[in-house]
Amino acid sequence: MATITQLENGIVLITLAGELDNHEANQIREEVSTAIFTGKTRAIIWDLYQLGFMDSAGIGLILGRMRDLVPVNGETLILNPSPTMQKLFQFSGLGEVVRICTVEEAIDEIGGVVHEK
Amino acid sequence: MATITQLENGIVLITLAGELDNHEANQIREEVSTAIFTGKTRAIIWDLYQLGFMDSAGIGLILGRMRDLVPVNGETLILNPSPTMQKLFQFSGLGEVVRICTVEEAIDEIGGVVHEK
Amino acid sequence: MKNEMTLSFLAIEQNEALARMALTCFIAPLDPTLDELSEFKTIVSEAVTNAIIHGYECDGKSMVKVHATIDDRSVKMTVTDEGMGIFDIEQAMEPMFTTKPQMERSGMGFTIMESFSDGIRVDSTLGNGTIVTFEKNFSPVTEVSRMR
Amino acid sequence: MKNEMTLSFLAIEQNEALARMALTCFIAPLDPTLDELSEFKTIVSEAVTNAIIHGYECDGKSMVKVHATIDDRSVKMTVTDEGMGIFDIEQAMEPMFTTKPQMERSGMGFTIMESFSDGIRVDSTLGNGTIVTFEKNFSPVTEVSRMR
Ligand SMILES: Nc1ncnc2c1ncn2[C@@H]1O[C@H](COP(=O)(O)OP(=O)(O)O)[C@@H](O)[C@H]1O
Ligand SMILES: Nc1ncnc2c1ncn2[C@@H]1O[C@H](COP(=O)(O)OP(=O)(O)O)[C@@H](O)[C@H]1O
Repeated sequence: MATITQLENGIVLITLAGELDNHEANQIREEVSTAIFTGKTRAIIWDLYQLGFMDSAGIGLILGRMRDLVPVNGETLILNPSPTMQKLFQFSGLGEVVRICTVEEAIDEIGGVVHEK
Repeated sequence: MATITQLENGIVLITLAGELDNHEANQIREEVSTAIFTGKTRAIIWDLYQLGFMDSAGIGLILGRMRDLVPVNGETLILNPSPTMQKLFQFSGLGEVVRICTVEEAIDEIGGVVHEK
Repeated sequence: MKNEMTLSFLAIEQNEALARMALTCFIAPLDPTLDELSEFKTIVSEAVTNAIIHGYECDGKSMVKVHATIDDRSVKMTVTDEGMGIFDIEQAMEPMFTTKPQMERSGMGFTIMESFSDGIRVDSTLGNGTIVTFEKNFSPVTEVSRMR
Repeated sequence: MKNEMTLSFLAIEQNEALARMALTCFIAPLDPTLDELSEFKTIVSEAVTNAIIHGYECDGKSMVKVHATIDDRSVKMTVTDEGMGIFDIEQAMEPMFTTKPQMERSGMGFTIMESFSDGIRVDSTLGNGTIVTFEKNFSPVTEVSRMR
């Protein structure tokens, strides 16, 4: 399950929950893509804190969205993966965009405005 | 999993959790039996509130313990089964000892002393 | 929807939980009600336990087989063992009849399987094994009847 | 302990979760650490997904087969399809290599399977199918390393 939130400054927050396998990736791909092409997205934050499982289909989904952002030179941050997911990101060369931090800290890093809820 | 508590007045409280199938019944039978033969048990309260699943092995376990109490003319109450478990008790002629109530109310019915925790 | 699976496993008691889990997961896409789900789980548990403890007497080397299909909102399932078979099927299906009272079996297995399914059929040959076939129909999904 | 199971299911994507669940439940008695469990689950997921989407192209009528055994604290598993087979196994196992980039496959499946297992072997014949065999050893149970 993906919960997509459009934040200020062209930042899209995607909060994943449940199990992200090939089946699930194919279920949510369109929704995620559409959200990114709506408005001027310049950064995506993936929050995996509530995600129970992910396999290489998740890598494919995230890499695909990074490609979507190439034309605008957009940024991607991946927050709070489990130790096993973290290994998948390492293997795939995504280790550098992984952060163990809050969404607010990630927004701060990207250079957006943090709004109080 | 069975948590066994010796209450006052010869009442034994057995709180079940998890899944009570044939395998689990065989795992806990001895412990439950031993508890009943320790001290002068005159009544057993089975609390199923936290039990996620039960099949006919649970019926066998409870009927077996009712037999243990026959010599002392002991009482049995079964508390808070799920709707599906309740059907199993109906089928097996145990409908009359099923109660939807708190442990305190059950103790009261049996005629024990309710102690504040 | 249509789906099909077969699960085989060694005749040991630990695998009762495996069978319940796998079959529960198999029918999950039908979005059953809580009661339908627990009734189905109970059927699986009774049939699989019988194959393990009666069919094979927990020999730990023979295999129990569960085959299941989903056709729209109807699930068909067969539980097969190649174990000792049933002497008298009619008698075996009577409530309270059991050949293992010393193991505290209640003899309610078949009664429960009959009550919780929409059709059960038992084929058995002494010395050759037993096949129990079920059908269970799941109610149509409506907004109010589901937990989601 | 010793145990054995076989699970077969239709080549549809929904069954990826079924396979993970069944195999997770199968190894649960080994009391694996959280990391061991999620690595094992990932291996299962990668191999089964490959059989469904590459082997059979999700045809919804062929069967994927998973066979697993437990011997003490070692699990052996084979995932078999009788689908299209792999053209060049060595190339297929390279990180980032995929024949389905249009489906956003990352080409990391085999790399992950290799990293998370203690031995993998791939047998494949074009037009005849693929058998992937794994071994994974689970650490001895110690008081401190478990969540219970
Ligand atoms: N798969 C089987 N193989 C051999 N005998 C069986 C099998 N299933 C059931 N039976 C016989 O039928 C009897 C009744 O079964 P059941 O109603 O499930 O009650 P229980 O399992 O409590 O004995 C069993 O005691 C056994 O003798
Ligand atoms: N069971 C299979 N049947 C046919 N081809 C396969 C199978 N498994 C893997 N392959 C081939 O190997 C390639 C690499 O597999 P993998 O590393 O898992 O990456 P991905 O699944 O992301 O493509 C696949 O793209 C496919 O061409």
